[in-house]
Amino acid sequence: MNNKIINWFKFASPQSFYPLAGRMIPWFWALTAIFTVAGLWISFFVAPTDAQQGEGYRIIFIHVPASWMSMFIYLVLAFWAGLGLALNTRLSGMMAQALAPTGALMAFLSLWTGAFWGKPMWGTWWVWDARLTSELILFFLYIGFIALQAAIDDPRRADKAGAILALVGAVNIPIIYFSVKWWNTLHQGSSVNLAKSSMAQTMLWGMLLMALAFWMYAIAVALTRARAIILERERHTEWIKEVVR
Amino acid sequence: MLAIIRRDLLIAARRKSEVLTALFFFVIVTSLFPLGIGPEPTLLKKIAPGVLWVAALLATMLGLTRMFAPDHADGTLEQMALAPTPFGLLVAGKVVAHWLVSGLPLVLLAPVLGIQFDLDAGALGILVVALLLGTPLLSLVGAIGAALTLGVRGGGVLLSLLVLPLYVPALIFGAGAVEAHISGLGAGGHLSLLAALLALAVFFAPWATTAALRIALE
Amino acid sequence: MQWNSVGEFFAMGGYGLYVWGSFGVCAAAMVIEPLLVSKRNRDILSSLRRERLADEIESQQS
Amino acid sequence: MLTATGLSCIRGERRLFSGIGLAVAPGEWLHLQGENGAGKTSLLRILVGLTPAAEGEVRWKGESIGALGEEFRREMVYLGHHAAVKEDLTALENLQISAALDGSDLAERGALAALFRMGLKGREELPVRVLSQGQKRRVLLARLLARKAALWVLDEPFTALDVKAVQMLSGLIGEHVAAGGMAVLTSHQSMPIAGGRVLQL
Repeated sequence: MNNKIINWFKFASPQSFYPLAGRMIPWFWALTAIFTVAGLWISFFVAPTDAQQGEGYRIIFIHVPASWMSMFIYLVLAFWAGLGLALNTRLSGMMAQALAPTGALMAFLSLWTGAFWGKPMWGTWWVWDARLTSELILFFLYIGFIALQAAIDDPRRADKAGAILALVGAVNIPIIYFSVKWWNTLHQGSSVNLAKSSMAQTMLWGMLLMALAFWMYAIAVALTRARAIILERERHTEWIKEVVR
Repeated sequence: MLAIIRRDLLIAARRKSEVLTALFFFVIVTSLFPLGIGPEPTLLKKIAPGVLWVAALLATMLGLTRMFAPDHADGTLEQMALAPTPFGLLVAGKVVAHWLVSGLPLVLLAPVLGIQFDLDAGALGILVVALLLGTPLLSLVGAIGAALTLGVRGGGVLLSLLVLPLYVPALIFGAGAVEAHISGLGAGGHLSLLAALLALAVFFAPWATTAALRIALE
Repeated sequence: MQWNSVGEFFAMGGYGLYVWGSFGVCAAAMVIEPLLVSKRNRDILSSLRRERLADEIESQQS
Repeated sequence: MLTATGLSCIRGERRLFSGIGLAVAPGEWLHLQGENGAGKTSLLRILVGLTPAAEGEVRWKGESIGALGEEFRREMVYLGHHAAVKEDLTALENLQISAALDGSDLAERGALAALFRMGLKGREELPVRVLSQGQKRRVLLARLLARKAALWVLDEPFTALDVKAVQMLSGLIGEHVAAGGMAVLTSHQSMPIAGGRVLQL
């Protein structure tokens, strides 16, 4: 048992994580490529034309995975942040920092594809739909996190402050989502239920494969960024000098 | 805790201009809307809750930057962190003082401004209750942001970026309560949700604020 | 297979702008982000190498 | 008894110091010396528990100060670089309020006595804003008299003080140490107070 804990802490040190991440990254890129090809194949060639939305619905194959990932990444980020506060490990803060831009990108893609889907379906680029609005606020939360970390010079302080913000945000996301949903139903807005149109089995497969592709992509990018952050922050330590050798 | 409330109120009383600025901001912003939109009473009545709430939200934001910054600058905050009294209590006291200085006046002033928008007595009553529940929530959540941005480059702008998204639920339920009353749906649901959020914030916000302040003092 | 020609595929049943607008931006973002990240990685690595080189030169001179 | 072992401090990417150990027993005081930027203030802030040490531990009467929390803070006074007074309040209000924040009730009589001893007679009703730097410093130092604490941690206590005030303050520290108190302070001056030891950073 004791041995196990030591092992965990060993991998939680930037020094041993750096080469480990380096070995894992190509695999995640390979998985990303495989899932992307399979997902795109299903999205464009296997999935049939939708009865109501024609070919326009195919945006779902990236819109939904992007939305899922944007929320999932925030949860992972908050998890790392909480771990960093509780155990005071250096790696946690670096991971949280590495995930944030990718999460923000996912939120942005979700908004962008949502707008491009909304225009032909609802006739307008933007509706104050509960999901889109919450996604927008999630995007703001990401931006706030990145801005706060960028504004603090001392990396350890930046990590801790960011961690508190991430945790506060994680508590708030469900509250924000339900309040926006409540507000939306009250206003009888154009809450078009997207998922309701009888989802074919193939569509579900396509979405799942694309979600896996996004997932692998996010891991690969976040690990690469984490490696860069490790190098930047630990540049004065001895082991880094060995790495460059 | 009472001591810190008394202290902050005393300081606010010696610096009346800061308190009054936020209040006048509230008055002016709400008065600008009819000028920008037109004097159509039904339209004004419809937008009144939203306008009053957004203005109240921005007015509390004005005071947030000065919640901890002066104490941080003159070193009294670090004395508080080292006092034998639990730091969390002192922080909670500061939040209460902030609300008394910048939240409560808004609550008292709101009905007067509501009349500008042709709200009836019932709606004004709901507005006051909603603000009474909502403004402490704004102070509590805002305190977290104020603590996180303490001594940070460009703290003021950053503060609004961090805090405003977190204000969304308060805005929705607060303005929604008045709207629901006007449209005859009853404001009970909104108000009780607002109260639930307030209870949650009372529980968690001082903790998060204290943790953030300790980081800022390191 | 529901596409009879390449043109039909790109037209997306009249939704071409929206479908390709979404997929295109998504693909562009997912190409640019890794490029930016690996540039960041290369930058810090080359700066570290330079630092090392400077150290070596210094130690040779002394 | 304040002890510290193996303290190190990292600021940004720079390691200020490492492996610092110290011990202060009742009736002793410690004079921290070092160049500008050597980390004197950082060490004091670690000792009082404001900054967590990167490595090492600080103990008070054998227990870690983190675990003791308020119990430790009750027996300790820290006066830092800052004036730590509110400009808009009077000297008397400042002293009484800081006592109230510490959870003790300071009667007007005691507060006035402390201010008078600090040479602030006739200034107690003025807002601190109009006082000079040295006088502000004295308002802060009056806390040492107003609050009974076993350990005094003072960061550059003599800055902005005139010759008379420096003498009075070193006399005060001497009395405190002679009565079995402890003190840790940084200063660029050397002081003839009994029971002192020097730690060079």
